[in-house]
Amino acid sequence: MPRTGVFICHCGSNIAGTVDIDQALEASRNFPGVVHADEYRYLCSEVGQDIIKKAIEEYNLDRVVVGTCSPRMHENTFRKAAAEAGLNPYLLEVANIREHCSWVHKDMEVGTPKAIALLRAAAAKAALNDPLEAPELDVEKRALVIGGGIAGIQAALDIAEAGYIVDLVEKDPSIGGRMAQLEKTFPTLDCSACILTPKMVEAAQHPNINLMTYCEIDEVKGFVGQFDVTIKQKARYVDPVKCTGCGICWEKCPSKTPSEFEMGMTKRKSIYVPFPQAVPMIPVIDRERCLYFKKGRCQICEKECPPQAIDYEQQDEYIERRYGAIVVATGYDQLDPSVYGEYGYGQHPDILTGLEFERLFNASGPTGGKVVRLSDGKPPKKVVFIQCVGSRDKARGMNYCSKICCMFTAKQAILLKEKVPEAKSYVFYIDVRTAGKGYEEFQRRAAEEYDVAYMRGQVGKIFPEDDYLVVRGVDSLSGRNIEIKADMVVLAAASIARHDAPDLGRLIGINSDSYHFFNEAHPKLKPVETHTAGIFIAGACQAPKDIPDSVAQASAAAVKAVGLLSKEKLLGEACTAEVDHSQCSGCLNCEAICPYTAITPVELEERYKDGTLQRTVAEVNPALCQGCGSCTVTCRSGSINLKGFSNEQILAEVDAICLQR
Amino acid sequence: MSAALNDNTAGWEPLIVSFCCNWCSYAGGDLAGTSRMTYPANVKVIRVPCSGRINPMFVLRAFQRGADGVLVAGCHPGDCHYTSGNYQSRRRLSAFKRLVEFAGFEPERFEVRWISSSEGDKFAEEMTEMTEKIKALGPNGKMRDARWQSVI
Amino acid sequence: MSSVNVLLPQQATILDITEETPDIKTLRVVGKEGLPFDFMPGQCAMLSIPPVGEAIFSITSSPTCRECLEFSIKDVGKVSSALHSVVPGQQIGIRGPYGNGFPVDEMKGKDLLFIGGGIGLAPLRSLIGYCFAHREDYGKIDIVYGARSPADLIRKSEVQESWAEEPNTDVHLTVDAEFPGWDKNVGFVPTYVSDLGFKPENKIAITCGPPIMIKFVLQALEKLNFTPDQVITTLEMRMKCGVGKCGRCNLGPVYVCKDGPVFTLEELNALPAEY
Amino acid sequence: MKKIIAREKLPELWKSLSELGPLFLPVQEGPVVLFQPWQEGAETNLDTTNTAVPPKDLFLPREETYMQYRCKGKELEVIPAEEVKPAVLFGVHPCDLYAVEMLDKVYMEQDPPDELYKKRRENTTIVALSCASPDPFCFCNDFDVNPAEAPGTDVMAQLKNGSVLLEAKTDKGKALLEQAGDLLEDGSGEEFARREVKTADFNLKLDGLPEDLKNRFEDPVWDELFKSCLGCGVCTYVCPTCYCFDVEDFGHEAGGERFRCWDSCMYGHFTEMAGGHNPRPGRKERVRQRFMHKLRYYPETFGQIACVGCGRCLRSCPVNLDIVQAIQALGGETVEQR
Amino acid sequence: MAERNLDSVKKIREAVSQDLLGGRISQVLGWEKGHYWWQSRPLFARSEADLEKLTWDSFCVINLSRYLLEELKDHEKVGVLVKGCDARAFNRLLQDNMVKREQVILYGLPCPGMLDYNRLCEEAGAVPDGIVENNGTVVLKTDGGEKEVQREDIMLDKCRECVYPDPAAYDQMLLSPQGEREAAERFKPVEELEELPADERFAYWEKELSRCLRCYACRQACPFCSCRECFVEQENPRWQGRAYQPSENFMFHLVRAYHGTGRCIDCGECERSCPVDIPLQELNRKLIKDINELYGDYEAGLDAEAEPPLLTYRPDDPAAFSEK
Repeated sequence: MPRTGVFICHCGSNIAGTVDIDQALEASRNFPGVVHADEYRYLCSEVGQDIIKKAIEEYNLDRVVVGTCSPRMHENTFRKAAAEAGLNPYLLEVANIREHCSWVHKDMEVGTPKAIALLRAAAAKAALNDPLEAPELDVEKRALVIGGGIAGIQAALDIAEAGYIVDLVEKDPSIGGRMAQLEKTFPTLDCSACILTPKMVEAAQHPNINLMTYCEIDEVKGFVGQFDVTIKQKARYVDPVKCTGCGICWEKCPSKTPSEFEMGMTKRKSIYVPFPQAVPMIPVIDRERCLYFKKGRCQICEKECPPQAIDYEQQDEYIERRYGAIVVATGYDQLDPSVYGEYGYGQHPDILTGLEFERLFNASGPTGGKVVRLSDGKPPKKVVFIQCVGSRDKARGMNYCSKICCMFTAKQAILLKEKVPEAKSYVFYIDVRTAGKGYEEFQRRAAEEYDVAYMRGQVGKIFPEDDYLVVRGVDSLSGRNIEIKADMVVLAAASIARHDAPDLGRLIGINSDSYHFFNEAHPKLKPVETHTAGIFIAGACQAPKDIPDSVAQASAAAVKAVGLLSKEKLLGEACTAEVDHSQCSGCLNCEAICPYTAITPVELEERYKDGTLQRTVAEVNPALCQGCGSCTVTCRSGSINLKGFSNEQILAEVDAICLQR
Repeated sequence: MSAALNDNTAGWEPLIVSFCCNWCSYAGGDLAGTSRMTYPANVKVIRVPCSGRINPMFVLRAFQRGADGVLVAGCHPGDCHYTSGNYQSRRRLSAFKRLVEFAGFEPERFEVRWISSSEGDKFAEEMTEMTEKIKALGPNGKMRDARWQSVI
Repeated sequence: MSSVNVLLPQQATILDITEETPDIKTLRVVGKEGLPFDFMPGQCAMLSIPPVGEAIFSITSSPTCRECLEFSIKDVGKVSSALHSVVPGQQIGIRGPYGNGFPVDEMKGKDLLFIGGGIGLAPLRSLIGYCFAHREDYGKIDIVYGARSPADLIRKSEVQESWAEEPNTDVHLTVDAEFPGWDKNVGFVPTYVSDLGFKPENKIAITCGPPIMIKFVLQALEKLNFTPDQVITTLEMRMKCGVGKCGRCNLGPVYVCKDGPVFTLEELNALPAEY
Repeated sequence: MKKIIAREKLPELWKSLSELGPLFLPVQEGPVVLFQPWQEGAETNLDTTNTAVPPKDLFLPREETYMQYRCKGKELEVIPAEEVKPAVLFGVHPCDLYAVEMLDKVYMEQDPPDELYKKRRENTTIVALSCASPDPFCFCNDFDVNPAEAPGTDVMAQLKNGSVLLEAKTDKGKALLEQAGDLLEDGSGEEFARREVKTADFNLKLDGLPEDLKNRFEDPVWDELFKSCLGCGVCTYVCPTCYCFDVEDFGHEAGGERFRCWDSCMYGHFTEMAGGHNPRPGRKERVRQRFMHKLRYYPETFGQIACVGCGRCLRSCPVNLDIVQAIQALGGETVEQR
Repeated sequence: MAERNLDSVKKIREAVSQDLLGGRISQVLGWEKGHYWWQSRPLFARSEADLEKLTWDSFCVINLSRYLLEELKDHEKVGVLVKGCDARAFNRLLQDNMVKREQVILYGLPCPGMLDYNRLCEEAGAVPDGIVENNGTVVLKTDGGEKEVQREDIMLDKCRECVYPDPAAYDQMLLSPQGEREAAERFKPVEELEELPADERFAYWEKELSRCLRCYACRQACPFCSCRECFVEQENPRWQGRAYQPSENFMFHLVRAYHGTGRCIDCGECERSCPVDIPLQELNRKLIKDINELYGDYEAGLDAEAEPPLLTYRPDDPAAFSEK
């Protein structure tokens, strides 16, 4: 029988107001194994912790139950206290009589018996607690940043600056991400390339950063401190060592295909760099398009390449590396607005998305920086901007606000006015949201100084008529129907999660919200951590974000990663699964369902009759096991059990709870 | 005590055992508390790391010991802290739920819900709804082992 | 016979508890009024601790001790583990006595050689106490007792002090391996028995201990020319009723709970070796 | 005292008898016939040969709570179970009663007697029913069981054309018939038909088998016989002469109860000790134990083989490994020639 | 006597004796006759003399694959005669790593369906002296004469409802395949029970399970029950009490059935083995039916490579509860 001490916290009146502490104490004294029970006003205070520590010594306690707030709040506090008194911290159990009891029930008649039931269950469980040791894990002093946009670049630079090696993995041929596609940035109207390019170059040249472009994550195994990652280096067919980035190859290449970077509005070659400032300035051959790969002839690039860097024989390579921490900064996609039939996107060349319109301003863009209609090359006189295309649309799109559209629309309206002074902008909006330093001022300038007409309302239909686009909508303030004959329409399409985010999330073991944006561990207090220790998130892969927010979050993630890498050892999960080899039949169903590949078969030699017999059983690697316990349910004989949440313990809790009605 | 079983009206209060995963539903319960939402005290929560940890035998044990209803709560599909625990429990518990219904349990007696850590309101609602439903059904005698409370 | 259900335990109270070794405790138990029942050395009793259940244990105190019953219990199973957690004053259930006990009358006038290992001393101790109380009935007494380590020897002070001081008595202690501070014999019990070279004349050997020890002790005694009728041992089996009905503890037609647990080697040799 | 009653009036008789206590008789339960307490409208079946499970659980119940206890602090209060109530067992065939006599030897004659069993035995009035025709699994002829006569019964009964003839053999039996009062007509003029019931003829030579088995514990027969055994306990549970039981507690910190229930020597856990050692670790040892118990150990103690030829193990063993096969394998057909 | 199909038996003996006597295998698991013509027993044949006893008729119902759990410990390589269900049982054991494929030679026996002794007696009105099997019909011989009945009508329920009479795994097919049988209405009893109100369904099971003796024949005969220690016997934790309370009956039977989710090969050995005829298949089939409905058709044991449904998932799986 254990020697259990029960300690009940008043939490001021938070608990004591709804739970009769004396009654709960009295009841606790009668639980099996309880040899001491005490209470205190604030158990989590130093004095409160001392009460526990002293009692452990005085009463020779080997189990402690605290009736306090949620274990998610102070379990660690009390475990530490217990440890300081020489008790294994896992011999302490928390009964959550605040969040799950006193705060959700109004009076003592209800709260007290429930608190007693929860204490009884905790005492029953504690009686079966075993001392546990969290395994000590090594930390690989190397970080992986996935995504080479501004967030990824920033995170990589910060980690590198702190003195750790970073692999920055980008799936495109160049880093830069969405920001590289932008002309100017709000609210200061700096040239995007001007501020991004130096960062890209810095990243490329930083001795601690290993740039891995045209690479994809193939597999992630392991756990915090020791993630074993397989990275697929897609074949470039260009030797990066020999290549000088002279550009002759893509000049000479005869085959063309729509440019992804230019949103398909212009063409690129089959051997290409995505944009002129690309880092690294090393082209790739698009195998799907390349005439040589398709038809076996051409090879012009090979013939023309002065340093003979073309290598058609190159293969995809798989690089296996171990990392201590991972930062995920994979960015976002823009919604394809063609799902909204009323906007006619895709039906007419002058109906563009925000990102497409952005490219028209860029000197290297499809129009060489001239803002003209793609249909006839004439500058637009009337441009209608439509906000919230897909965002804040409960019925058909995303519930959320894409956050950046109000601002980039204002920016584009201003830029338009500067390029085409006679142009007039109309903005259909639901609400204009301009939270951010200088944002409100910027938007007002657009409305007031740049003559942008903001109209609260929605557009019901857009259709071409003669050589303009008829935009029909409703002004929801006046209720008037509006019809504008526009030269161009710009749709502020929602920012959405990357199409491959769910796959990536599963691959690296982090979870997502219902829109497939990666989840932070806590919306307020752990905004860059994920539920998987050692993996952090930054930028728009978590939620739509503007550049300053992305950069800030990237630095935050970097600090978290650096904090982790700076540790000599990490403490792993103590509540891991373990196999009773004598009972395990070796069916290995547990292996099949383990999400961490923590279970492997091992061979066992067993006495059988006069000799021995080889037998296969399952074995858990406690460093890999994260303690979910799913294996325990798949094991019909209960041969695999979860420490800290064992079958015995959970059944004891059920029994205890049901003993008292 | 066992008289309560036969007495549907006078003072009978259902006992509902809820198994909640640590990362989502239990945290949702914490949020319900922090937000001072109220729900009936009939529900008593047992914390487990993941809904994938819920062995159907735990549920049956609760019924044996006198629970009138059992509610398993876990992270929403796709949100599992352990990636796949709730996907696995969805399969297991779906099969199991149908089995206990086939054995004659009313469907309301055993439920599974997905409650995220930010859904304190949903936590309180589900607990209230479950309690109301069980109250309407009355005490559960199926599989209850009268011996558990015969000697107290 | 009384018309009371034989399976019904009577109430008993724990007087005190001695921690013998890390996994053995000795409980002193009294019935409602004094001893719950009379018994002979070698007999057993069913102890129950609710709601865990009951299990059978040999009585380690001598019947000449009228104060209480003593049980030396090794923590190996559910019931023994629960019994390890009782506190003084706690009530448990007891029923018995069960089994045949040692043939104390037939042993009269003989020299006695006790050979015990670990917890196996428990039943021997009852007999040893009895023999000392009837010292004139028995000849020379040799006690060979061993365990894995000094820390695993039970009733250490009693064995080393009171027993060793009894007239015409020699105590021979041994442990399996060298330990700091241990100045007695080092070696396994069977080897020690051979080394001590006991003569079988007018001697009865009584042995109890782990099965593997017994096996080799029997071989050693055979080599020392002890005949099977000169060797007595006690058996342990899983038992539920204690009265020869539940069907578990039989060796052929013989029930260990009722007809045993004490057998001469001669008797055992005639039975199927299912123990 | 002989009485007779028309079969169609039997439900009335049963209603009357059930006033004495629970009345157990063969009831059709879906596809099987079992001894069950009679209730109004029960589908009784007196024409069956043997029930799927013998009526031994009237005396040695499948589960019998014999004490409760309360715990408060350090105190323990033991509360013995209530007194056993009288019961009536109607329609038991002779072989099953022969088997009850064998249980009696263990539970009542052998010291100490088992009071629980004894009380149930004393409080039960037995109406035995002679067999009309055997089913193919019956082989009681091999055991000198007379299917028309039942030892120790309180009332002997026989099915006649459309009626049942009953004769009280003991005072208890008389009292039972008196309870029925006018429902029963005088049957003093009726005679029990003398029946020669011929069961399956395995021609088992059992004389000397127990003696022969004394030195055959290590016989190679055991190395083969057990192989098909699945290790289930069907044979022991349907056997009227098997009587092993387990004792288990059910309860919690505040109290609980202790009961005994059927157990089977065919289970690995049956003899496993707390430390894990098991004297009968495998199916071979367990199969040997069961058949040795029937054919050697029981006879050695009580003078007769513990089998009555009821045929239940022949019918119920999922793999058709039964006592006849065991006896044959051990040479029970040809003991003399061995 | 049941007239044996002498040609088939001869063929089988020839095939296995070649391997046995040639030393490829050291034992063959087959069937021999029991005491009665309507019974057979497992045969562990290791010699020519043993093979003489080998039989193949309409009463070779016992599933032999389960014996491999023990026999493979003693033999390097064993031959097994497998009907449709035995082969599925083998695959099931293979999936659980209970047997090694290379240790076994499977001799496939397409199964015509085994006959039911009780039905024979019912149809004949007495215990027949013997039968003669014709194509699709069986002649029952009794003292009173002969009666010809449809074979289908006197088959065991489990065989009548069998969909896969041909072995799904074999090294050597010894007889010509039966071909897939028409999908019998094996889920009909389940559906009928599903229609009942919950309380009636409970009453039904309470009554059926009340007969349970806890003899565990269902478990011991089952090819998916291969745990070294069943939850039923475990002392710590004590999942299952030994009392014959309704509560404990449900615990055992619901968990037994649940443990077969996606693993039960629907061989019906549990129900056949039950000495008190509890309709255990209805529980098993409920799970088979539901798994098929929820997660796609899956027949355990047909394909040892197929992923068992409870060992996998799809993110868009449906649930049997409302996922609001």
